[in-house]
Amino acid sequence: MNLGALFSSVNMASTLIPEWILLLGIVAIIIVPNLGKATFRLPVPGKAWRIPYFIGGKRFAFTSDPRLPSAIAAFTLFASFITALLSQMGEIGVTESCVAIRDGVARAGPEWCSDGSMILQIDAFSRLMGMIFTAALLLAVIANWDRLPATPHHRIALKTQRDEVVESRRLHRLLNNRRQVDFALLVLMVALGMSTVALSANLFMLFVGLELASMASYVLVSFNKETQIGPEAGVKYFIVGSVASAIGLYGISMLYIWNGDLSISSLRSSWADGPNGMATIGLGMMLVAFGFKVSAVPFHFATPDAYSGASGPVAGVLATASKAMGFVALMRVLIGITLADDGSEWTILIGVIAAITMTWGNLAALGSRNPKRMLAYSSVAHAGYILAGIAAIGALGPGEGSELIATAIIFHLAVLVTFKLGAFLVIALLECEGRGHELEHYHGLARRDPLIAISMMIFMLALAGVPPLAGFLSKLMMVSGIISSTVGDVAGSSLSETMDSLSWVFWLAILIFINSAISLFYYLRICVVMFYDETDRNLRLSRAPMIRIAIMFCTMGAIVFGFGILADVLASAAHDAALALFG
Amino acid sequence: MEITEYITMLGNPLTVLILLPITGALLLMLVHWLGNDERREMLANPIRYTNLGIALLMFVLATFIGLEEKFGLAWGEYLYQNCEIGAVSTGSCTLISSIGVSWHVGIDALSFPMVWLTTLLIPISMVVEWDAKKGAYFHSLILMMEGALIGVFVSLDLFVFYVFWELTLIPMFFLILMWGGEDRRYAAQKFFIYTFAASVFMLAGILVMYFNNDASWVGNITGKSFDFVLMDTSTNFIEAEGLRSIVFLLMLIGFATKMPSVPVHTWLPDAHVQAPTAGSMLLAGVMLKMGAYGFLRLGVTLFPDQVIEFQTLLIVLGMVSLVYGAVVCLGQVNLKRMVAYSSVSHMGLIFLGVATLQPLGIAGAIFMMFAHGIISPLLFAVCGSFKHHYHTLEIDSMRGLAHHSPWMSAHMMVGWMGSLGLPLMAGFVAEVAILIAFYMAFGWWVLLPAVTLIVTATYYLWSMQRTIFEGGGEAQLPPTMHDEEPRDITWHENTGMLILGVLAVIYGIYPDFFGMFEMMSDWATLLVENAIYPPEVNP
Amino acid sequence: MGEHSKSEWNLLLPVGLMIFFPVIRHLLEFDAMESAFLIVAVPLVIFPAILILGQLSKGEDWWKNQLKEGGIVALAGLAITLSLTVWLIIEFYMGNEKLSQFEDDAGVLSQGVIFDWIQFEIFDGATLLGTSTLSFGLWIDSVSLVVLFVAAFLCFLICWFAIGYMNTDPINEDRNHRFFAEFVLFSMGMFGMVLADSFLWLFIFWEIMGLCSYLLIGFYWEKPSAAAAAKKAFLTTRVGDVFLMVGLFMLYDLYHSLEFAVIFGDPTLGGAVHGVDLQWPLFFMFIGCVGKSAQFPLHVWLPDAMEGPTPVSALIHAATMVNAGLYLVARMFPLFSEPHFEGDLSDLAMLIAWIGGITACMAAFIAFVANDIKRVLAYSTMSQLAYIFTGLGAACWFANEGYHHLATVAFGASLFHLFNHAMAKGMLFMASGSVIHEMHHAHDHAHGHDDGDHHDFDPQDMRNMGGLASKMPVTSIAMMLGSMSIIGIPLIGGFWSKEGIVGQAWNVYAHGGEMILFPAILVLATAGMTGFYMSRMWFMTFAGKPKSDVVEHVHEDTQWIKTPLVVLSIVTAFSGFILACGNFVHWLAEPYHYEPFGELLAHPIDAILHELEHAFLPEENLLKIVGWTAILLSAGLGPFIAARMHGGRLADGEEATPLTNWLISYSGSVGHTDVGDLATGGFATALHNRLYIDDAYEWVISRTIMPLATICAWIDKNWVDGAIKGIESGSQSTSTWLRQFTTGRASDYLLMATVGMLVIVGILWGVA
Amino acid sequence: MIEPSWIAGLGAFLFCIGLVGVFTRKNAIIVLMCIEIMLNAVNLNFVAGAAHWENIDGWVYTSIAIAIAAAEVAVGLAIFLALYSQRGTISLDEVTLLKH
Repeated sequence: MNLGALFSSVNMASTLIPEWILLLGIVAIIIVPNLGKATFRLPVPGKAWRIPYFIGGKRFAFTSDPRLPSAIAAFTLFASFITALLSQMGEIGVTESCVAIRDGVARAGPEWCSDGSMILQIDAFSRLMGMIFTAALLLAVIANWDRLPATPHHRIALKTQRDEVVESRRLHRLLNNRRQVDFALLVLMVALGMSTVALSANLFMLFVGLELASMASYVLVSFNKETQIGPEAGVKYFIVGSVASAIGLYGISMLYIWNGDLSISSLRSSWADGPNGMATIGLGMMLVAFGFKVSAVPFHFATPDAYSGASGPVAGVLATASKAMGFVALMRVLIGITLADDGSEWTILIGVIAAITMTWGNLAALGSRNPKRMLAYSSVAHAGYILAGIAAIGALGPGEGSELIATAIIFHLAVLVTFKLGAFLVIALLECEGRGHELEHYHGLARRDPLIAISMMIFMLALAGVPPLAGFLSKLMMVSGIISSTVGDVAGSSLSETMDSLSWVFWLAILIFINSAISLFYYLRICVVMFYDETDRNLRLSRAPMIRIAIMFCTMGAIVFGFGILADVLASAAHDAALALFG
Repeated sequence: MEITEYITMLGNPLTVLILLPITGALLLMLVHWLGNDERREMLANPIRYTNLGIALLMFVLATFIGLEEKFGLAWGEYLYQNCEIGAVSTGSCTLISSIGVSWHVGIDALSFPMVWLTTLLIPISMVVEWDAKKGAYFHSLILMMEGALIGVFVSLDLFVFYVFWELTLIPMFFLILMWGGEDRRYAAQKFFIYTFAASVFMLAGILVMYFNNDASWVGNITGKSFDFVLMDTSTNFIEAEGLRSIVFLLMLIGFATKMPSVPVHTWLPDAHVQAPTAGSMLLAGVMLKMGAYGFLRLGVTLFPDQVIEFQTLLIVLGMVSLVYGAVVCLGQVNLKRMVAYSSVSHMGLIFLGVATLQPLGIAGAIFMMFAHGIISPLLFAVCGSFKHHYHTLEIDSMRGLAHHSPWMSAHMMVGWMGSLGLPLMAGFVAEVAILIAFYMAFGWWVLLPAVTLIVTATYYLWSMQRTIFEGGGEAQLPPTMHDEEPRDITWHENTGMLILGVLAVIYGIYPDFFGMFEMMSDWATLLVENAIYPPEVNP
Repeated sequence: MGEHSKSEWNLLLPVGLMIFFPVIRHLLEFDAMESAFLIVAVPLVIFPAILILGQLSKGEDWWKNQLKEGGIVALAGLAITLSLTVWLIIEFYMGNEKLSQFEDDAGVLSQGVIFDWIQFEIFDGATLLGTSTLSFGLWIDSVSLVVLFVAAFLCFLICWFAIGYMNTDPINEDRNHRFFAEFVLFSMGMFGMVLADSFLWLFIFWEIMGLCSYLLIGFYWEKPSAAAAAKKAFLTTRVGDVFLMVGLFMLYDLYHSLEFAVIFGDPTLGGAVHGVDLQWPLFFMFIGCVGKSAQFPLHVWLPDAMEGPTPVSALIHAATMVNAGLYLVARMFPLFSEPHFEGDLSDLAMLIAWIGGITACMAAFIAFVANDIKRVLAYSTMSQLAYIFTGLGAACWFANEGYHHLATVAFGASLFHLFNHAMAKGMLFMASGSVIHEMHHAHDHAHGHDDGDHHDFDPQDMRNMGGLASKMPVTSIAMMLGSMSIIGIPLIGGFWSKEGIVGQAWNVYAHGGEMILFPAILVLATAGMTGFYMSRMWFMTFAGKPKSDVVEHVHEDTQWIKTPLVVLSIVTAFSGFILACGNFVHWLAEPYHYEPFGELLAHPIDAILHELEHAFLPEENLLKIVGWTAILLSAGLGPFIAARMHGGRLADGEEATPLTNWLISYSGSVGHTDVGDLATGGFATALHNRLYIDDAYEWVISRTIMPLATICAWIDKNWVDGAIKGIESGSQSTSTWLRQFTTGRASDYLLMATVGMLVIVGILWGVA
Repeated sequence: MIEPSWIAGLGAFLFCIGLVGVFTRKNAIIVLMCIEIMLNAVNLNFVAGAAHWENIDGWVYTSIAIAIAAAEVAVGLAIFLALYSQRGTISLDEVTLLKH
């Protein structure tokens, strides 16, 4: 395979520029922190001629700086984000292009988009999703800037002097930038994997990206290996995740047996001719894999465990970027391949899963005393809302209504980064003092730090879908899409007739509303304890300026994307992406 | 989208009425928060006065609007609109144009009384609870609420309407949560969740309306618009009769809960009992009116056929609220709870008034909103002063408080009498108008609301007898006083209550004061002529 | 008080000056009708003025001693209204040229719109019927003038009295301004009600009076009994008022207006309205009248209302407000007399008469055993008002059956009785107030404490009195004259009107209204009973030996109290006769047919003889028999039995004035009957308990609405709100249950996922 | 030549073995091995598909899938090691600190 072709012209090179930047970042992060005063002594006897070759040796001050890896990662992600944005706006590179492999040579250019050998597809959808992923990861990296978050909350009892020494060494190791490098590296890999998922036009390619991102995230979840729960969370997430992946891959292999070609366009045309049983089973198995990623019931069980074991920012990434990735995959399969004009086979199935998922998530969150688990369950519930949208798309078939719903889904995934990740970042801030996993730790937060408390409240209200915040607009678009799919052709002159003629999807919309109301209960509880309850802990919160900056970004986002001109911009972008998704 | 367009948007007086208090409140809170403890101490009073100043400025502005315009508008005409009907989602109206949301404001004879009432009650409630702890935040939150409330009343875009509708919850939630009574935590959550849950049904209705409101020329994603005026003027808005019914019912859930109507009223007593005085005043004075306003603006204006179709439902809702609310009042032992249920009872009359489909009944319903908006804050201010000075609201724990608190008792008397529908006070005008129309429409059924007036009088007089009267030569102080010296209300409270009492009387004697009843009556006539019996049907 | 009471005359100077108010108005080229609205407006302005000034300058000398805590202000205001009223009467009577612009051919002065209250459009379905305005205007005819004069005159006098009565009692100190303010507000309500030109505004002012009644009964709010009585009064009248309101709605529905001009102008509305349509509206309105005028079965509030200060009882609960019900029935009269409705409303008329008869008799019975001097008067008020209702019922019946002339007579007699009764009863109450006031002071004086604390002694109980005639000559004379007027002693006050009422009631029977027989018998019997209980009251109070030592210390000297008594005594004694001779009765019903006093001034002797003949020797035999029976019962039998039971000579050395001495001597000379057995009998006990009507009401209320309220409150808390709470707790337990599935074991998660996979594949397989 | 369907059938059989294994076995390593079995079933499917369609894609997919499986084992074992160092066990029944 000759990658050189990709660089044959400026345009060609710029096609994948955000991804190249990620790749470069990965390389840089492997190399740069290892730079030191390594020298090679020339074997000249008597002479101490040393030729520095920099890799290794006593590291320079800046290369051993704990902040360096995060800086590199952040810069990489930011550059990737900006280039994606610029190319999307048409400022650099191309807005639409494809990469195909033909005759063992990778080729790029818009003209390949209709070619069967296309494997990557650059369009508004993949660009926007890429931006969402990089934005979420960027915020996570910023929050991890100069520390690994979360002094473990299951502290080891310090019984003896020796224990203390051991502990301090551990802490020292934590602050050593080796761990930071690992973290930053994994984050960039996640980014690359996710971008691949968004770009891929081939199911296997998609799966490879998914696995890349997943495996990096398994490690990220168990990153707090000094704690009791970190590895536990990692193990559970890993095992369930890999089984789900294996099932999904098996499904893909069945599709391959059925079709002989895994490119999405080919699969779509075959599916339109009518799938056989094997293809259907393959689809079902893929739904399992992606269902796990988006934490749909009944594949969600590991989700709360993983979130509560992982550090705040990582959990935030899982709840936003990783989930978005799952939905990208899901939409590629369900919308890109199997969407039928008049009601797809999976509509009822997804509708039922959606209903169960949102209700289960909300009800489970209701009684949860651990905010992280609560947010995890709420994340399950949000998955249910989006699945309901997908179900409505399935009922509608391609068309304006579906485009609107897809717009809403993309918009939702985008703004989720602001408030869901923001909420996890607030948790991360509390984790700096070893707390955050109990509701009691939030008591009196408003007194300790009003700004953070208000931010948290905004995140909570946005999650609940209270106007004028971003969460409201996304939910509104979702529901309005669903409603539009049902009321368009409603007839009947009396109430009962109309009720009969209403599509069942309409009740999904009502169920979303009811669930929003239920969810308000536990979101509001966080607000209440922050503002109402007293705490005996009157210390100020940790300073952690970078986390605060990230939180402020999220807060701003939750507000400006809810009401006003930026919401308009984002909605238009999401609409473009949705149009691209539908081709 | 040019910046200049935003500036013109700011130039609209209604936009100013919305944005001024919200930004003002946020800035003041920020200023207070930024300072250190010493500065905060120093700033407390200036911030308080600034809040009041802004509120008074708002009142002046609203009053000017009232003086300037006579509201003799044609049907579907609004004053101070910032964009033309065809131009929604463009120009100065742009907000989230890609989904057809526009910043479209306008005021007419239905919304002006509510706006004026809001601007009137806000400074009064501030003054009544002038000494609130952490006043910088307290008064700022009230001011913020003012913006949201006015936003509800003047926005002609349903998305924006809904946004403001929910936005009012947040300051009120904090007012209850931070400044409320012992059980405020439960009450605040219940208030928020209950009303939010109900209003999402309204939102569902709004969305169905949205998808039937074609604005394809705007060229946004959906080709639809949230613009109310467009809906109102389109000839065939939602053709399917059954769908109209569904929308109407969905919205009714939201509005009935807000009003509130039995059986979805139970958030109100809890919220009221726990809310701080100013909070209850605004809750009863304006927030309940949002439900009635929304019902008239969206429910009746857009779905007049459904009002006829569900006339029975409306009457049942109204009647049950009225009668049952009054009877429940009689069984209350907590003064504020009783007053809260009396609001339920009075709000029931609004449904009855609207169900008559007579201009008189509808005008009566609107005037009821207005009159209740003046009288019920007075009631809650009185309850608040009980709580403030005697630390209890248990009716049976005290007697003869008039001995120590003559002013409070006088205000109680005025408020109670006004609320039980004494002639020459504002409530009577509304009651008479509604009941006359009700008799004209439904005949003998009027006996039920009429007899309820006796029950109303009973619980009011009985509660007065047991609190401020009796007790022999010495007042029997509640045990919550411990050994505290009983005293009369402060001059702040007195001022606020006095204004409300005087207004209640003025509007009772002369309902046309400031053109109020006239404009309501005109609006109601236009509604009947143009919406309920549109000209094609009307020979 | 005593010594400087003389010097207080100078305080009346501003009051006297107010008499010139009409003169000034006249000089300013206004006429009486144009000034009439001031009768309402002046008190409306004075009310808040007194209230605010009083609250602000409580306890200051100029306020307390110069303005009598607002009493002088109130009196001055009432002087204006009285003088305006008199001016109005004079102009109305003289037929002033300038008034003609307000006059219509029915002899009514009306000033249609003073201000628009509310204005709206009426639709019938989609059809616009037109604009309707509920406006306030003035309407003056003979009926309103009489009631207006009664009200203005008594308001003025009783306010005068109140300055003496209220301001000398330390218990009232620093709150008299409240009394006077509410008093003035009441007068506003009364004047407004009388002058209003529509049923709506009549009702509005009617309710204002109700409010003032409530406020003034509860003037001593710290007394539980007063607070309860105030509430009872308001609520009981409210019951009537609500029905009145419904009646008005019905009326409005018929006429699309509530203005007298519209309704009386053409009661058939061009044939659109039939008599049967009016039955229910008028019936409901009559329920309001029953409540306001304390008739059975809504009479229970009036005796309790005596908890208020005596001037209040005098003015509101005897002389003026309770007449509102009568006034409203009188206002309905044109509807009864509309020829097109002939026969349709006679049942209602009969009902009015029945209610009157029943109440008259029942109240009289209860008055037999009352010992509280004010309660006796209260029951007497009920009874006398009931007379008027009977008379109005008869008048309405006549009118509706087409006996126009008889209707006129009955109507006039009823209103005449209203006038007489108001004058007499106002005075009686003031006299009783005088007694109570002096008893109270004497008690304080005798027992050496003046803190107003007298729970061990009831100054209103007649069983503590006796032999007061010598101590209080003016009061005793006034009370005697008043009682005579109420009883109907020939030639004095009420005789003229009562005779007419009883006679016309029987006349109805003679003209085919058999149903009237029962009330007719009752009112006839009540005439005798009135004679008994009024005499009993007088004898128990003034005759016989003193029944407590307090009487020794009683003396009568406050000028503020004595003057109104004297004035009213004269009025009571002579006005009846003069007005009767002046053909007042006919003028009241048809002012444009009769010129009052014309005959009397032209041929005084003939007029008087004619009237005497008419009263004592009517041509019809039935009237003759009834008339003489009534005279014998009321003037003979009743007082005789009372004198035997309660009369007696004064203690030795005490000498009453000649005017009363004959009566005391008479009572001492008729012997004595001991009625101890009777007084402890079952019927007496029932009477003491007011025939258990109050108890029955209370029982019913405590068994129905109160439990219902408790149950509803319980349901609201536990079911309606409980459902919400149930949802919440249900969600919480569901949450706990659901979260148990997250066992923490990866194997379980995988099992679930596998099951999920199988289900998904199964469903997809099934669908595809 | 073996029929592709036989290969696919073997793959399905293996997959089922692996699937049952993951939720019946408690030792994390054995679970990991079961996952490997499932992935091998996938490989067999790809091979079968490649044989059936006679194109090269399946072979490519197979080799990449093998790489993925290897990476998975590496990651998995690393996580298991971390777990073992903290808790001294890799039995899935005993790692249940996080639940509900």
